[in-house]
Amino acid sequence: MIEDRQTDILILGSGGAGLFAALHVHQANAGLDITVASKGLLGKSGCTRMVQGGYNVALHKGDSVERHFMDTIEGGKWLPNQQLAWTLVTKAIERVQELENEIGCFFDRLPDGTLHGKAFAGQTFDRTVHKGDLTGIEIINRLMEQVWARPIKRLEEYRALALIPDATGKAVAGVLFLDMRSGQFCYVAAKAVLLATGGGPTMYRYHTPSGDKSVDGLAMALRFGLPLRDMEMVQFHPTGVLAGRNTRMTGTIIEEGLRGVGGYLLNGAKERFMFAYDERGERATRDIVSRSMFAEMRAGRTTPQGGLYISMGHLGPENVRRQFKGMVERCADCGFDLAGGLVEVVPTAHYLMGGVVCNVDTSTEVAGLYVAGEDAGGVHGANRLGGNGVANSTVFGGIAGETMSTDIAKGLDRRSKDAQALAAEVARAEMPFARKAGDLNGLRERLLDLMWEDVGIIRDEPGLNRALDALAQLEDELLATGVADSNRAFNLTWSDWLNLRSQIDISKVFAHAALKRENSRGAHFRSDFPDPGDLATSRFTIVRQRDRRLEVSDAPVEFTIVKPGQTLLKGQEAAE
Amino acid sequence: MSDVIAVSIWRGRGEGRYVDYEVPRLDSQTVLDVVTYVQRHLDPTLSYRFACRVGVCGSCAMTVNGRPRWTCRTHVEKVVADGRVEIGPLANLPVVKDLATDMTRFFEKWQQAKGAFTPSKTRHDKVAHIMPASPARVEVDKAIECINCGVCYAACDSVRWNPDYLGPAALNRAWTLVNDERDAGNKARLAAVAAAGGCHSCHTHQSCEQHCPQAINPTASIAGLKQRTLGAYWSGALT
Amino acid sequence: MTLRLYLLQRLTAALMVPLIVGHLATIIYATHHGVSAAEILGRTRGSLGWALFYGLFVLLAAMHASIGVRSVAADWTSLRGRPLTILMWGFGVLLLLLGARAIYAVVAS
Amino acid sequence: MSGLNQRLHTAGHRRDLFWVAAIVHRVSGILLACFLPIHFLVLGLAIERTAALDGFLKWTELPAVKIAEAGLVFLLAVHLLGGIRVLLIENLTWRPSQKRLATAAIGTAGVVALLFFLRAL
Ligand SMILES: Cc1cc2nc3c(=O)[nH]c(=O)nc-3n(C[C@H](O)[C@H](O)[C@H](O)COP(=O)(O)OP(=O)(O)OC[C@H]3O[C@@H](n4cnc5c(N)ncnc54)[C@H](O)[C@@H]3O)c2cc1C
Ligand code: HEM
Ligand code: SF4
Ligand code: F3S
Ligand code: FES
Repeated sequence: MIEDRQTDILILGSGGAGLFAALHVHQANAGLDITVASKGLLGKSGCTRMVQGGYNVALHKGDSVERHFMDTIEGGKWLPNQQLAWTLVTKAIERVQELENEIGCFFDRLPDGTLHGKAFAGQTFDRTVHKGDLTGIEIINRLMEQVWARPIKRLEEYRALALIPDATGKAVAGVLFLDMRSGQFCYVAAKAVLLATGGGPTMYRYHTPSGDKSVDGLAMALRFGLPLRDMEMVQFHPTGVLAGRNTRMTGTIIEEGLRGVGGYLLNGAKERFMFAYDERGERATRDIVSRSMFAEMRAGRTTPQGGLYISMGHLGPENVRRQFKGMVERCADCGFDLAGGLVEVVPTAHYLMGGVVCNVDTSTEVAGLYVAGEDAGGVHGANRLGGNGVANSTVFGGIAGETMSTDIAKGLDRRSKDAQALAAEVARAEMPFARKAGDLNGLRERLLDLMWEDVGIIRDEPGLNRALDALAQLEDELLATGVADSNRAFNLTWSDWLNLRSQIDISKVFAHAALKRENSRGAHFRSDFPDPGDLATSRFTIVRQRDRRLEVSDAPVEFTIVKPGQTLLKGQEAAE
Repeated sequence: MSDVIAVSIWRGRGEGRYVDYEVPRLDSQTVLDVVTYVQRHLDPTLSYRFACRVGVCGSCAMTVNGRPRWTCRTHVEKVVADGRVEIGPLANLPVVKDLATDMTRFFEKWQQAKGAFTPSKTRHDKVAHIMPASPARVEVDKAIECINCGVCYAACDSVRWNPDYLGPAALNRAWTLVNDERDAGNKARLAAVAAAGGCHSCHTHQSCEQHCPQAINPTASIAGLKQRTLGAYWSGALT
Repeated sequence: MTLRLYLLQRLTAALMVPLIVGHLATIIYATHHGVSAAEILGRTRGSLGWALFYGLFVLLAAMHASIGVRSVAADWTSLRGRPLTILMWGFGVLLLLLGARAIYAVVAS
Repeated sequence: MSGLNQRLHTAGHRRDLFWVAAIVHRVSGILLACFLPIHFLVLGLAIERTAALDGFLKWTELPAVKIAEAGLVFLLAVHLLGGIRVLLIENLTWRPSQKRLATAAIGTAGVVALLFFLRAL
């Protein structure tokens, strides 16, 4: 039995992108029926909440959108879609003002009462607006209150399973859900659907995103036939906590500021090693530090748990305790003394630059389907600047809201679903109940390790091929492994199975895209092709699924605003 | 020190019982890890909720040995007593299943306390100048980092005894807005928190501030509201 | 509890502080110095001052305690709405009457 | 409260000093509310009935009455101090020294009451 419902606008995900979209639809047309579905509780799941550093915006005196734009393009190694990036940096200004003036976020100020902008690596201006080092809590709590305050329907702990096409197969008719609390299926028909499930590279041994994210949105899009771009671009953060395999805390971030103020990275022999890789030492950019750490680990100079150390004691434990109170407490919860002792760290998978190919107005090649936030590709290119992530989800979430209501005003209407496709998707989700229960945890552990080793920070052709074989093997095993059908209500083990399925699907896409890119740019490093290649002829990868097969291709980056070697900054500005 | 922990976990909905499990003691193990271990290795149907696993989403709160806590940031060694831990759902909220509660009422009350910002400007205006050292802003900063975990709500006997009471978290949020000079809704907000079930239903048990994992002090925020509403009443702004 | 009841209860509480401290002090002083009950009654009899002192105390206590009883009953019993109000008023009036009678006995008889 | 979990999962907070202080305050208030009317009643009745003062005074010497009266004073002292504590928390700017304040209040109450008990008996 599948419960049938309908709505005008269906939003998948309640992060910055999803909630902003809901608010903007409501503002554009309060008469529309809006539904936000989320795998966790509204606003309490996903990564927008986890933002620590802050939000990039060119609002400060002396800064300019051109400068923000150039930082974004250069950070992205000339791969970003320039129209998307330009929209990001220009709209961010209005968005921050909206967050402050209408939503109620209360960002930190300078003593003169104006917004404080802090320094973030890889940027030529201190433009990151923040609330302490828990900026995400401030942003998402305020958004969530505004959504609760409006007649917006919430489907909490509703897991989207599949986008269901209409009879033509060219438009989306609705979404199949699992009501996790009851274990029942539910189909929601909608005029417009927004995909905002937040990507998230959770298939790596060490990863930062929240546990509810398992690239479901990307997997659904792939299955629907949508093109995914830049999927080889997985950002790693240098300092994830390494507290062993037995704790979910492993992989979560400890702050970059620690290296910024002069923290040391040490290898297993307690020696500093960063200067052997880069003259900036610990203060090099995220990708370089991560890569150097990984190389050091591969060389076997690790701590007992297989990682490295961060050491702050030389800065004075009292100082560290005062300046990084939250981090010191967090480490203490894993049993580490950050202020005076050594904390084991590893690079950790953080963010997906890649995602669904979309237009500046968030529309996709499928009628009725829109995409925003980390699920969307093209904004960041080969690397995301710290502080551009939440800007991306809020800017484009809002735009999606406006686009969807405009399109509905122009006549976008509900389409009737392809019932066969729906039935097939239900069968796909129920599959594990027909199999004998098995060792899901073993499968997950293998996936985490294989992605970490062969599709991680340093890649090469043999490794990627090895990974593809292993992924195919894992998929076969997963499909043969069941879940006991004793109680479907709030069944997290069933959820684990479904998560693994999405993760394996998208892991394959990573590996294919990484094989395709035979050069090294930003987050993607091929030891067999270490050079960045010619910038002027840059191409981006595209992976899509047709007839159950992955098609891998690439396309030239269009330099619509600025070409490699040029800048938008005026003479003096550029010289600074 | 024994190498297993005797774990008792609540199974069921409103009606239910504690079921015993044995979980190996492991390094760096949090209470959430213990619960995860049971689901992964001992009983795949165990239900619980978590998301961020680092103390920012407020999804994972449970009752651990009689006290509400965030479980992802609670090291088991800190709570294990005589080799045992008892893990139940949060109190004062209906149980969805096992360790997961339905937080709807909690958020409805947040709205009832007018816990959403009321704008006085638009996105086309400049961001307000606010002095970071101004007393009102200092008050806001003290109370703003709430993760809406519901721990205080579960610890408060006034909530338990008076289901209409809005509770510490909602009132704490209202207090931050009362001190927000950009907000235009404070007349209605003060009326809302002064109504039956509002701040005057707090009997200063202080369990909220004792248990808040973010070291927020809702007792102080509620006291602030009590003063502010009285002031408004004297001056005739509240009737 | 509503704002007005809260205000009244806290106000009466604050006003009672000096009265009760005075009352307690008298009792402690009396027992400490072996003052007999007869002497005390002798002093209070016919004294308008004492009549006012205890009168005020009884009035404040009646208001304060009746509101208190109401909030405890709201928390710890299943009473809601009107019955609570009746309980509050009933208790207040009872305390007032009995108090008045006691003062009359102590001061006037 | 249908729908709420019937079992009280959370009880640890009832061992906290602050919570105990609040409950002692509440219980002393209720006990006062129970005894004060009786106290008034007895006072009024006693003086009226015995007409002559002597009878009343003899009556107040009874140990049971003495203990009851002492108990009333004890409750009054405890509730007074607890009440002042609440008024301070509610009306002063919050200071972390409250914990000590609470302890001090309850402690003093105990000492005063004890003192009185000893004298009275
Ligand atoms: C620890 C950490 C720190 C970060 N710090 C910064 C920073 O300082 N600055 C910055 O700019 N960026 C930062 N980022 C990145 C930033 O958080 C993300 O880019 C951004 O929040 C993504 O927003 P989103 O709305 O796309 O997705 P999310 O906020 O992740 O939300 C995704 C939503 O989709 C839901 N969902 C997932 N799958 C399904 C499904 N199958 N069905 C229904 N719902 C589903 C989730 O439950 C969730 O509600 C950080 C990320 C992490 C993890
Ligand atoms: C100086 C004297 C007194 C002071 C300062 C005082 C103070 C207070 C305060 C502040 C409260 C509110 C507690 C709360 O809601 O958190 C209270 C409650 C109460 N008081 Fe008093 N009080 C005093 C005397 C009395 C007397 C004489 C009585 C009884 C006759 C009394 C009976 C009560 C009752 C029944 C409550 C309700 C308890 C509760 O709500 O928890 N009080 N008192
Ligand atoms: S005030 Fe503290 S305990 Fe209460 S919901 Fe907020 S963070 Fe949780
Ligand atoms: S525990 Fe409850 S009674 Fe008041 S001080 Fe906190 S809200
Ligand atoms: S899982 Fe997010 S607070 Fe514990």
